[in-house]
Formats: sequence, structure tokens, C-alpha cells
Amino acid sequence: MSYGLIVADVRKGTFDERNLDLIGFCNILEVDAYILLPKGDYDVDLSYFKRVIRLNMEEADFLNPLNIGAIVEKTIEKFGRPSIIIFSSSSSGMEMASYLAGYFNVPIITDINGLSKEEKVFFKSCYSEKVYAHLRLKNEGFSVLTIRSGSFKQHANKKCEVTETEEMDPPTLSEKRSFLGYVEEEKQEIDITKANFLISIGRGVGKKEEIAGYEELATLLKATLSASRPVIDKQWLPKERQVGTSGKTVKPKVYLAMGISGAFQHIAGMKDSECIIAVNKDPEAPIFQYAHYGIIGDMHKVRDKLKELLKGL
Amino acid sequence: MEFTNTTKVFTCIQCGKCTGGCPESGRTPLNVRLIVRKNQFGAQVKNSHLWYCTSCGTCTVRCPRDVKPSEVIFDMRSTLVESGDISTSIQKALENTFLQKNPWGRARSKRAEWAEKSGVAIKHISDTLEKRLLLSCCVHAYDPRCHVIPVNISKLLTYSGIEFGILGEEECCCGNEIRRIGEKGLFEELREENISNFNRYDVREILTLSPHCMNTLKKEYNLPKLKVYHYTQLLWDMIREGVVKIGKDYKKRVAYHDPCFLGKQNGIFEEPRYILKSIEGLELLEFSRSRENSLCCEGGGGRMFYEVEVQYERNAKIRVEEAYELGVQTIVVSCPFCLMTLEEQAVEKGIEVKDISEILVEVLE
Amino acid sequence: MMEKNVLVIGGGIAGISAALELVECGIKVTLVEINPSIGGRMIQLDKTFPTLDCSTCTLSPKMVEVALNKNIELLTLAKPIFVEKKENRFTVKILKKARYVDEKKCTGCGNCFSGCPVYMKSEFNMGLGERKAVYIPFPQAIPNKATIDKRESRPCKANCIQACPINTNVPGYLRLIRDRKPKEAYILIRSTNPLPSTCARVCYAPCEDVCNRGDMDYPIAIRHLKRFAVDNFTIEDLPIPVIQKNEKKVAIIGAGPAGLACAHDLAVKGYNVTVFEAETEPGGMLRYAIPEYRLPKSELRREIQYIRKLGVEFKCNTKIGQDIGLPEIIRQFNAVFIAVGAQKPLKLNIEGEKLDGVLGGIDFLKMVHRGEKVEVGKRCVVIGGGNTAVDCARVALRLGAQDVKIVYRRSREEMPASEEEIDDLIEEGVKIEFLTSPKRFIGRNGKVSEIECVRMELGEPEKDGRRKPIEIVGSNFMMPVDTVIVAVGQIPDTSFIEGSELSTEDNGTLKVDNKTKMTSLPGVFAGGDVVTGPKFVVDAIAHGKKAAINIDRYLRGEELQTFEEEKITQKLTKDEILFLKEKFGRETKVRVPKLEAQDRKKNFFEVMKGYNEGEAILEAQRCLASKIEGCIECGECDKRCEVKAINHEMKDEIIEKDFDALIVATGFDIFDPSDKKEYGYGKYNNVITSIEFERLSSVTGPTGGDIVINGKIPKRFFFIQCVGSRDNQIGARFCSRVCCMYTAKHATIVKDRIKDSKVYVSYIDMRAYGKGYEEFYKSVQEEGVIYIRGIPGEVIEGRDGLIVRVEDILSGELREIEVDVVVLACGIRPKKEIFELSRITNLELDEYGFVKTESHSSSITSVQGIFVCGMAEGPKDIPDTVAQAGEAVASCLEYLL
Amino acid sequence: MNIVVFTKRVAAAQEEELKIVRDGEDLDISKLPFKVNDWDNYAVEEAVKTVEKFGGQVTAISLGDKESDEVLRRSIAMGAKEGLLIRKDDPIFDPAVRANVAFNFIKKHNIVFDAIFTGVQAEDDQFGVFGGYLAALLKIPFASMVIGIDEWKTDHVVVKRELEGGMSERVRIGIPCVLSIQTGINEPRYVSIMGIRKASQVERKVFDGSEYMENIRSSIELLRWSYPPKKEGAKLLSADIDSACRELLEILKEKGVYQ
Repeated sequence: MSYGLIVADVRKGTFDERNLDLIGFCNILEVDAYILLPKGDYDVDLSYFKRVIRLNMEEADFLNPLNIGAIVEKTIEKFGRPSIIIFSSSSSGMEMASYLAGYFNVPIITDINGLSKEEKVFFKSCYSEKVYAHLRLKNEGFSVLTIRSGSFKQHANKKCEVTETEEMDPPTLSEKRSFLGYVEEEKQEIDITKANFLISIGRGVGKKEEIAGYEELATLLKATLSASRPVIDKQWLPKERQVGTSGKTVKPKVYLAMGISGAFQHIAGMKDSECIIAVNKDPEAPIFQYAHYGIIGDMHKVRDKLKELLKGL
Repeated sequence: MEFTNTTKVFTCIQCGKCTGGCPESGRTPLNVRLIVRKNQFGAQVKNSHLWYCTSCGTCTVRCPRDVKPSEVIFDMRSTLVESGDISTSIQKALENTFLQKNPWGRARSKRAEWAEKSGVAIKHISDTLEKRLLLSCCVHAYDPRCHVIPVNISKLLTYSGIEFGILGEEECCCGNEIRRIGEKGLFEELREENISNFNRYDVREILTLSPHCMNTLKKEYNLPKLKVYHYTQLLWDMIREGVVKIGKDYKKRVAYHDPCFLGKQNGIFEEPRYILKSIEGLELLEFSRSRENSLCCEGGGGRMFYEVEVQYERNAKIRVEEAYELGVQTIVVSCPFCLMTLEEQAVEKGIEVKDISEILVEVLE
Repeated sequence: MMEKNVLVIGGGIAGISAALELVECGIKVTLVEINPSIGGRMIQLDKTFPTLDCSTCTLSPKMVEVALNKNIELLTLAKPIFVEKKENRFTVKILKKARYVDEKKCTGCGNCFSGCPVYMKSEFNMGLGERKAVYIPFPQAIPNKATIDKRESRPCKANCIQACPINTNVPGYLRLIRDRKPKEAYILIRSTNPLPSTCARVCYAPCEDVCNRGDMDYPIAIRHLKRFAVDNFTIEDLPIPVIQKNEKKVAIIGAGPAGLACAHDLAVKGYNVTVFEAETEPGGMLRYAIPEYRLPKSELRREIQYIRKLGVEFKCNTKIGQDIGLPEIIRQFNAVFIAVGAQKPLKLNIEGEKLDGVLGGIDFLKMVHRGEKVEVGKRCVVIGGGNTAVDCARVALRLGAQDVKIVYRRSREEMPASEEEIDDLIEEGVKIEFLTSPKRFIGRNGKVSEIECVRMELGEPEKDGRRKPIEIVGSNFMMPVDTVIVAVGQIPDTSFIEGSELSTEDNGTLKVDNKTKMTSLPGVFAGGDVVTGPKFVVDAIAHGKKAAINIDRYLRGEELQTFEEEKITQKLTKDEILFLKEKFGRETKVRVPKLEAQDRKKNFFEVMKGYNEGEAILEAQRCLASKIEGCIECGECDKRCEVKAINHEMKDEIIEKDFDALIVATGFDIFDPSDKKEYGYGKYNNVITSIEFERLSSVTGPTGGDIVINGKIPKRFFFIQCVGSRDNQIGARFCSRVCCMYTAKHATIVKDRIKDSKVYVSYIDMRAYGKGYEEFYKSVQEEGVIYIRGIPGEVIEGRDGLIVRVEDILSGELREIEVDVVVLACGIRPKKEIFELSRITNLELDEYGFVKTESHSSSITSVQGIFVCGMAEGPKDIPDTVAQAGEAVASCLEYLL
Repeated sequence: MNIVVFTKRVAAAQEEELKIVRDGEDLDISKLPFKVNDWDNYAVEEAVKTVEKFGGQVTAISLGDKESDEVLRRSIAMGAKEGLLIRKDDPIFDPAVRANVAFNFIKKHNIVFDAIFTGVQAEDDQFGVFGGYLAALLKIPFASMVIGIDEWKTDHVVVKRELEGGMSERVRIGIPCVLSIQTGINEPRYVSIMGIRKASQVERKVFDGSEYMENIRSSIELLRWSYPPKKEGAKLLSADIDSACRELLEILKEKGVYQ
């Protein structure tokens, strides 16, 4: 029986929750889950896996795509060929997956977010989520897949009775790429276009005095504060925080719009955000047409409640 | 920076009248005279300064030497555009216009979405006999607030039995703002596309809804055989000739804000006022700065897509305050740019901003 | 040497200088000037720069010299229209516009101006002051003769004046109302009418019936416009004229409109006038018959009060023939005017007329207006169809009658009461039983309770053109009633003449010579209803006025004037109507505001309300005579001219003459800054041009030299230079040369006259070429005048004045300076007329329109024998102009000799 | 220094309704406007910026139909020295195939480079594979999600890679290499129409794509297209503020912006 080889998504000693999607994926396909893990003390429930292969190498080397080919070669030597090699669709997962596929010149499908088990068909989104492509692998050997986070984690529910843990020495490490270190984001200029998470406030904020409360909320949530034009016009926040046609166009992962009714000009500047959450008193506010989630309520109350919850955590 | 000298900068005698009349000078670093002067010398102008210009045309209209300072600024912007050294928001607007023929990059297929709201059957220009083209501005096409304008006009025309057609998905940005942003090549492409559309459908007259479109079609398209006009002109004709009848009162104090591109640049001052004056109960007040001296709303010349870096009291805000002091209840406009810029400021003062067609539709029999 | 003859075109400083120099050299000169006076622009200037000499003082003597010099033929209001060069001579046709005033007769006294109702902007004062349509442009004018500014002929026939029994100058006062001069309108009305307020309310307005505007659409609401003039005048403020009292005493019997008018006119002439009145208050029918809601008594009292103030004595409660006999009066007074009116109600002469509750119309009205309590009951019937009947019905309604009916034997068409009154009456709820006649009144207990009526039908027309009503036999019916008012007409009560030599006509009116208003008794005149039978107020006033004229003549021993009653009114022809409709279009009459029926029918408040200013102006401008510019030929000037110099029939002349040479000195125009909207000229009245500033600061100007704008002395001045100079957009790329210096002059005048003033001058670059100019500029700066380099972009309204937005180029700073006055230094433009002149003379002009000259000699033009000097050749200052005039003369002489 | 940039012409679908036709077999993109892949635009800009700084030249290569010339013109307008079109009129969906074609092309023409830049992914298929795959085929080092080039030496570069949660890492990579460029690394210059017109005068070489396809087979079968589950406006959270806020925090966690 072939197995699915999971290349663990780890970073800074953390075993990412995204790995659960990979486990879930294996479970659906009913293949044994093997996992490649580097040296380190990861908080991971090993009973998900049929086999855990502990590589005797540093995390940074493990995450170097130039090494993954040799590691997999060695794994195959030792445990036979897997049917699939799976990564999460994270920055390093994608990097390694594409390189690995090229290394073996095998097919690769990335960012899978669904599948049809019977047909062995994988779904992946194309054209910015507008359509899903249904893809089937025709090859005989193994393939490389990457899995979109959040797609299958609910299936990560099968524990293995026996988990075999193997230690494995790493292959010769590539010298052509080396990890130099993490970069702490210098907190100098705020660039709202680069932020992952924006809390944006609009005319509904009412008074200048209220701004501080939102700054505090943004700090608590590690979000960046932006605003719509009326707030900027009143000079309550600096110009570079303006979202909209005449300000900045942003595409964060989450755009939390508070007290913004959603003038066309504003919408144009944020509509491509991955997830838009709108808080507004007026259920008719146009912003709700663009938002993924909405809270109909007073923005200040929502702010204060959030702060309360966050501080309580 | 290298400058093209297609204009008459050398006839400038540095009288400073341009700066003195500029709606941006004094509050922003824009100094039109200095820009012209530096242009004479080929000296460096700070790039950002060029973007304060709203293209209202005041300097050009008033320049005693006919230097056309606005054109000097557009030329200099065009140098920036050619070098690629422009802000992302402007860049986005240009790329979008290239791609989707509108600066927001909204789908071209959705250009005529407003037509569904009109409740009347709107024909494609090819299905009409009179070949009267209703041309909406990109703002009308995509801004939900402004949809009401083409909707109202098409209703009024339909009820009055005046035939018209639209281009639908084929409609394309007129390029007025694009030219003023300095993207001459793109302007030319837009012009070519529009002209070929006009020719293809044998368009005889164009009813423009935005003074900006009217301006460029009239002055920068070279369409000697085409009659191009603004909808306030047609509406006034319709009222005067009794084609539409006003049957209701509009009991409000109203002031008409002259759009730069309709008023000072194209001399259309009276028709909108005639329309308003023919409405019973409507008290037409005048801004002190009106007609040729109307205060620019700062929507034009790319300013809609570009926010300058200094913060200052916006003209739209000043305008709304003027209206407030006059005791105006409704500011009436006839340009989508003015509608959007003024409305944004007027909300807080409890003053409404309406397109003239909105008022007219309210008072019809 | 043959006598040489030179034509100098233009009477400004250049032309004057040239003309005077030419005659010095023995040349005969014809000086033509397009304006009524010579003097040109220079005479408009206050001071000349840089020496600050008085411009008028410098120029006036030269102008007088021109007038006095026998070798100068001065033709004003004239311009050459044809020039032909034959060999060495020029044949010139000169168009001399009609002055409409005989220059030979006119003494320049100025009486004519005072009556003229047409105000026009004074060209001399650049529109800052006014002049009349008949005028002398300025006191130093040469020639000092009046001119009538007649631009087009009056499109209507002014029937209104003719139709009015007192020949009110209707077009005149309408014009004044149109021009927002209601007070002047009142004065004009009053000049012929001592009871304007009364007439403004109750006149039957014969003028409106014949108004030519009525031929087009609707007649002008003339009476209401009179009302507007009256409403805007406080009679208490009307000064008492200086009266030269004489010893003669005149008695007037009856204080009605005829008596009052006569008393007024005689009092003004200095007579001692006593008015005898039977009632307790003067006013006659105005007081006792016309209801309060039509003519408030307070209004009447105010008019009478003014007549009292003129010295007229009223003896009320004095009935002639009862309290005092006519012979007694004739004995005591030098002359008598009988104007007792027609007070006796006519009777129907049917059964029951003596019953209680049957009242005579006029008696009923008098009772009410005396303040007696009159019970009308619930049902009131008024018999009759005239204004009195209508008045009675409406009064009865106001007294509380619930059911008021008018019984009239003919149909509405024949009803003599005014249309408007009938409409009002019906609106108030009074019913009219047309074609109905009372047969008898039936009483119960001596009080009327029913009328037996009979229906009528109309038969053949009678003498007066109205169809005769004929009873329909058997159509009798009963009408229950509480009060009957019989208002079928009045006749004079002439019982007082018994025992005198006076006699009556068959219809009961007093016999007079209709042409002179004198009775058979010398010195005893009569007028008004007592002579005519019941007529209208204005007819009575006319009689009173005519009587006053002849009483005056009689007492001075002059021959009596004869008055013709004939009125000639002309309708517009079809073609005229068509033409006028085309030209002016249809204009609706401005509705006369009045109280709503429900608000008025239970009270005596005045029904008609006055026009507001806007309405009045709108209505007044409908007057066809108000549609024309200039003289409306109303005749006021003619009335006043003692030497009869006015001649409206005068025609333009063409004078043909040969000349040996021509000197063109046509001068220049000043750029009109109206198109430079950014400066707000024409919009803000504190934005003025430099030449207007000259007039404002000049002692000969409208303010006598005080710099006053909007009634205030401004403190903060902003002078903007180069307005209309160096301007490609208006095709004037050139520098006007004089503005820098004259603005410096203005600045120094302000600094000199207004001590704490703040003065800014904006400029592009300072052009101070000429001897002493640089020093002058420096001294102006030293006086504290602030020079800003940079021309303002716009002038906008500020909180407390005007805000000038100007970039101070030297600092790059945009300044927003608040000032009280902005003065635009308008540039020089070629004279409009030069293009025409160039066409007829083949004179070459430069690209701007100035006369082209040879480069080495600035006065030699492209045409041999034609020379040029002054601004006609190009912008220059006065010294250069004078110098160039000299040069032109020298070149001319060289050419001639 | 020579940098090769792969740039792709894609349909701009963001604003449009993307129609699935023929029973799910096809996407109708005929009415869509086409443009340069956004990520590639950044890659071109970065390449141009790099050579502007360190010298060398940029070669833009596009694999696609003949219209793809447009993106080459654009690259030239931005500063690329030359543009090469590997013309393949039928679209290649499988990224492995695309990478192999590119590999064959590079090998066959012996294209010399110090670095190959690609965009992180293409807007249309969103595979994000091409750069890494090609690097592996070429057996040269690779880094993806590059958001900064800190150092450029003769034998190596130091780049900054974007990681999750606002983190990034710095890695050193030997030259030659393949870098996949992430958006935001720079602000791509505006390319004016005039600029593109001028660029049209630079000759672009066209190569027949099928020549590089020998022995390459796709192992991915594209069965059909489907629409994602329809989203209907905003999903409203509880009316009660307390629970709404709790739900909100859950969403933030799920989206990975708040831990």
C-alpha cells in the first residue's frame, strides 16, 4: 500500500495548524500518512501518522527547497515510493513543492481545496476564485500536491493505532542556498497596501476623540489602521492611511470596515480584499453588498466589546 | 526633466494672473506661473506640484497672453507619464482605462448596467433612426450614485418621444481626464476607438451627460459634422418647447454650481438656470462665485484618482459652506464629478446635492 | 495765397491743439466732433500727471478759444461719412446729427432738464452719474447748448396723455417707475394732478382704454402704476412751494374733486381761497360716496391736508343757499367757482318708493360714510347698474346683509359700472338679476317687504346705442326684501341759484360756457358734476384745473382760455402691431394684487393692494414708450423751454465741403472690462475703471470730487494695472503706456484725500518713461502706496469688502487682500469709429487699429494730405499728444504751402 | 548581468463574470480584456531595476499565442532589451509542461543568464509552480515569494522572502538562479501608450513553441470547470454584539491574521 508523504509545514519551531489539512487530505484519500519532520521540539500529535520520519537536520535546512529532492530520494530509498507528496500551500510549501516536482519532473497540482475521491479529481481555484478547475492526474508515478489551508482539516480525525518513528540522516545539503535569518518588520512607515489585516474606519467614527480607541484595537489585533476619505479629510489620520480611488488600493487578507457606508470610490480601493468584514449601523449600507461578513451594529460598541474580549483572553 | 514646448510659454510675461485665479494656489504648493517660468528655463519642477492642478482651465481662460498654462501642465505631466514616474493611483486609473476603457477597471460588459434601472426600453444606437447617441461618462456608468443621471435622462427622452440610443458595452472612456493626466497616447487610442464607434453607427449627434466628455468631444476630437451637446441644453429646449411640462412645485432654496467644464470652459451658463427658473416655487440663489468665476470642485484633471500630499481645506467644503451661509437647501449640479465631490462634503451640513435631472424628474407633471 | 481750409476730425486735446495752431497760421478750420461737446477724454480727467495740474483748468480755456475763434467752424454731433480726394482737395460729406434743440435759440439755461423723465447714464461721468435725455454733458461744454438724446422714435402714439382729462404724462412717469425712481414719478404725476392718491385708486383710467399696448396684448395697468408711485411717496414730505401771495379772494363752493383741484391750483398761484362745504368734512363724493374699501378716507385726508397747507381755507358745514347765499359770496369774493356736484338721487317714480326701507343710492352711501347707523336687514336689493349701484351693493354686503342682489333692467354688456367692479362684486357673492325691472314696492306696516319685478328683453338700440329694454308681459314675480336701495342716477341740486342770474340746462345741470367754464355771471365759474351731470373724478379735477386757469386769467384781466374737449386717440396699424409683436413679444399684464373675496367682503379694508417694486417695474417696462432708449417725446422739455428751442422734428443734415487737408485726431476708446469676469466689473459696484475713478475724484464729477462709493468713503484701494493691455486674448498685445503713470497719479490722489487710506497697486513691470516720471513713481511709493508685482487672478466677495487674490511674484506668495475698492487700469483701444474713417479715407491702420504712420514722422499717414495726431496714432500721454498735434500741423502746413 | 524574465499574458477576469460554457468544458474568455500577469509585471520591473542598478540586460520571454507579443512590447517599454516569444497558440495549462518547454528553449538556444525572474504565480491558473519547476529542471537554486533583493554579488544574491503572518526571511542564493517575484517588491513603473508604441519598434523574435515540446506530455487532465459555491452577500453575524464579536475573532483566526 502506497502512502502519502507529508512534508511538514514548520516554522520557528512551530508545527503549523495547516498540517491538519494535509492529514485530512490523506484521510479522505485513505492513504497512510507519512510525515517528514526536521529536528526540533514540535508540539505535534504523532498519532495522526502511520510513520514519522525525523530528519536529523535543522529546520532552516529542511525548509530549503534545494534539499528537498535529496531528502525525498532518500525517503523513497528507504520506504518505497509514495503515491503523493503533499505540502501546504504556504510560502515555503509552494516553494519546495514546485522545486521538488521539477526535480523529479513529475506532475504537480497546487492549492487544492477540494476533491472528488471516486474520480480522483482535485479541485483548485483559478481566476481569483471565480472558477474551480477539476483536475485528474494521469501519471503512473507519484505527484506533488499542495493543499489550501482550511480545506480538509475537519477530516484530520483518524488516529493510527501504531505510529512508527524513524530517524533519518539528511542527504548532503546544498550550499547554493542558505538561510540567513528572519527579518523583523521594521516598524517605521506604515504601508497599508502591504498589511495583511486592515481595520478601516469611516465617517461613522464621528469624533476625533474616538480614533484612539481604534488605534488601541488595531494594536491588540496586530492590525493596521486605515480609513476612508472623510476621516482623512478631517485630518484625524494621516493621508497615507486612506483607502480608495484617490488614496491607496489595498488587498489585505482581512479588511474590517467599521462605520464605512461604502461609497463607490472607497469600494474601488478595497473590494479585492480576500475577506471583507463590515460593521455598520445601517443595514442598507452598500458596503454589505461587498462584504463577506457583516455585523449590523454600532461600531463603537463592537470596538469596545472586541477590546474587552481581547484583553480577557 | 525634459519638457515639450508645444505651447506658447515664451509669450508669457509673468504677470501672475494664472496663480492669482487658480483655485489651488495659496492652499497647495501649486504655483502655475512658476511652473510656466521654470518651463521657459527648462528648470526642474517638483513632480508632485504638477498633480495639484484640477484642470479647471481658469488660468487658460484668463491668461492675457494666451499661454494656456493648463496645457503646459498637461505636457509636463505627460513627460512624467512617459517616464513612468507617476503615483500608483494614477497609474492604476490609466491601466484600468487601457484595459477596460474606464479608470476604475470595472468590467466593460457592465457599462450599461444603469439601463436596467431606467424602467424604459433603451435601444442600441444601431437600432435607432435618428442616430442620437446618449453618451455617459465612466462615472455615470459605474458609480451607483450617478446611475440616476442617465436613468433620468433616458426616461425624460423616452416619455417625450425623443429617440436616442446608447453604445452599451462598446462605450468607451472619452479620455478627457486621461489627456489631462498626461497620457496622450492612451487618449489618442480612446479617441480613435470612440470615433470609429461613431462612424460605424453613423452617429449624427451626441448627447453628453458629463461636461468633461462634452468638452473633449467638442474641442479635442475634431468632429466637425457631429453635433455635441450637454443634456442641460437639450432639457432646456424640451421645457421651452413644451415637450416636457413642469407640473409641480419645488419649494426649496437652490443654488446652481457651475461645473468648470460646462461653464468657464464651454460657456454654458444659462440653460441650467433657465431650467431651474422655470420651476414654480424654486428659489434660485446665486453663489457669489458663479458662472465664469465658479469655484472648482477639484474633481477634474485626475484629481479624482489622485490625492495630493498636502492636506488643506477642500474647495468642495468651502463651496458647501458658502451654500450654507446663503441658506441653500439644495446645491444643483450638472456634472458627475461635482455631484460626487460636493455631496461628500454636503452630507454633514444637511444640504442636498442633486443633479439637475433629479430635480426635473421630481417636478414633472 | 488762396485761403486754405483744413478739416480736423475729433475735438479732444489733440484736435483742439491742432485746430488752434492751424488758425494761428491763418488756416481756416472745420472741427468736427462726434459728441455734443468738444473736450474729449482730457476734460474727463481730474488731474494730469506727473505735475498734478487740474485738467479742466488747462483745457477749458482752449475749448473756449475754439468757440470764440471765428476761423474755426465747430460742428458737434458730427462725423465725416464720405471723403473723396480730387487732385489736392478733399470733398467731405459730414453727417451732422439732429440736436433737436435749436442751437441759435438755446441759452443753455437748463430748464428743460428738470422736467425730463428720462434718466440716462452720463457719458461724461462714465455712467457714474445721471443725465436726462435732454442735457448738456457738463457745465464747461462747448457749445453750451442742450441736446436731446433721441435714439429711436416712440413706437406708440401716447394716447394716454391725450385721453387723460388732465393730460397726465403717463409715459413719463411709467419710465421713471421703470427706472426705479418712484418719487420722481410721483412728482411728475403731481405736476398736473393735485389728487394723485385718489386718482390712483378710483380713476376710471381712460388712459388704459386707449393704451396702444392694448392693441398688442393688454393695456398697461396705468392706474396701478400710479398707485405704486403714490405708495412710494410720503405726501407729508412734499415741500410747500414758495407762493407769491396776492390780495385776491376766490370762493369755491363744494369741496369735491373739482373744488379741491381748483383750490389747489389757485392757492399755488397766490390767491386767497376759501372753500365752502355743506358736509362736515371736505372731499365731496370722494369722502361721502366712494366706499372706504376703494378709497381709504385717511388717504383723502392727507391729500386735502396738503391743500390746506397751501393756505386754502375750508368752511365746512356751510351749505350754500342755506347757511350763506350765493349773492353774498359773489359780493365778498373776487371770483367764485361753483362745484357742488350732483347730489340728488333720481327716483324710479313707481309705487311704494316712499316706504321705509327704500333708500336713494347716494343718500345711502352718504349716511354710511357720515357714520350713521344704517340697518339693511338680511335681504337687500339695489336697483341700478352704475358704479353707485355696485358701491351700494358692496357696502350693504359689508354692513351685514346676507343676501344682496342687484336688479338691473338690461344685460351685463350694457351695465355702465366698471368691469372690474362688477367682477369684484360677483366674487363677493352679490347676485345680479339682469333684464329685470321693479314694478312696485310693497310694504308691510309702512316698511318695504317685497318688490314686484318684471322680466325684460332687449329691443332696438336707443340713442346712446344701448338696446332698449322691453317688458315681457306676464313675467311679473315677487322678490322679498328688507331694504331697497335705488341707485339709478343723480342730478345736481341747484336750488341755491334761485334768485341769481344763473340758470340750468334742461337736464338740471348748471349752464356754463363749456369752453371757458364761466357762467353767465362774470367771475363766476362752474365745473364738475354740477355742469356735466354725474361723471368721473378726473373729469371733475380737469374742470377744477381749467377753471383755475381762467379764474387766474379773469382776475388778471386776461382773455379767457378756451378748452377743447375733443380727444384724438390713434390705434396702432396692423403692420405696426405685427412689427411691435415681433420686436417685443407678448408680455402678460402683471396681475394687480388684491384681497381675496372671503377676506374682504365683511369689512371695509381696501380691496386693491399696491404693486411691489418688482411687479411695478415689470409692468411699467411693458409701456412701449419705456422700450426705447433716450427721449420718449413726452413733451415735458417743450413745456418748460422759455425760448421754444425744442424741435422734435429736427432732421439730421449732411454738409458737403471741400478741404485742402485733413487731420485725424479721433482719440481712443477705453477697454471695457466687463468681459474680464474675474474682476467682477459690473457685478460689484465697488469695482470701477480708472476713468470712472477720474470722474469720481474730479470736482466736476458726480460727487464733486469726494471719493465716495456706495455712500461711504472707502479706505482700502487696490489698483490693477494692465487690464486689457498686453493682452493677446483681446487682440491688444501692446502696452497702453499711460496706465502705470495715471495709476500712480490715482494712488497719490487717494493718499492725498483720504488720510488713513491703504493703497495697493499691482503691476507687471513699471513703465515710467518720460521726464519726471521715475521721480513721480518714487514719490508715490514714499507716500506709502504698496506696489505688488503680479496681476490679480480674481476679485471675489469677502466678509467686509472685496478680496483680491494676487500672487506677489517677488515672494511667490499668494496674497488675498481685502479692500473696499478695486480700480481697473483699463487699457487703450483704438476708437471704434476709426475703422469706418479708415474705410472712407483709405487710411491704413496697424494690426490693432491705430492709424499707421511713416516711421520717421509720426503724423504722416498712408494718405497724402491726411495727418494724424494723438491717441488715434497709438497710446501716448497728453504732452506727447500736444506735441504730436504740433507736428501734425507742421506737416500739414508743409504739405499745404 | 543578464536577467531573463518570463512574462505571461492573461485574461483579466477580476471584474468580469467568467462564463463556463459547453457543459463545463470550457471557459469563455473571448470577451475578456487581456493584460500582463500582475506578478510578472513586478518581475519585469524588478529585473529592469536590477540592471539599472548593476548593469546588464533584461530579456523578456513569453510563452503563449501571438498576442502575447503585447506583454513583450510592454516589457521592452519598461526597459527590457529584447523580447522572445515562444509561440504556442493552444494554451498550455499544465505548469510542468510550461516549465519543460521553457527549459528546452533555454537549453536549445543556450541562453545565458545570471538569473531568471518569474512572477510568483499567474492570475489565470494560479499554479505558482513555473519558477520552481524550471529551476529544478535547470538544476539551479531557487527562491520564491521574493519581496526584496538586498544584495547582488557576482556569485550570489541575498533576497528577502515573504512568509506568513507578516514575517519574512533572508536567504542567500548562488547565481545563476531563479527567483519568483512577489507583488509589492517594487512599484512597477507606468508604461505609457507612447512607450509601448516606441517599444514596438524593437524587434521581437518569435519561435515556434511546438519545437520544444518533443517528448513532453502533460499528466494533468483538465476535466471541467465549475463555479465555486455561490456567495450571497455578507453573511451576517449574530445580532447580539457579544456573540458577533466572538464570531468575528474566530473568523480572524481562521483567516490567519490573528492567532
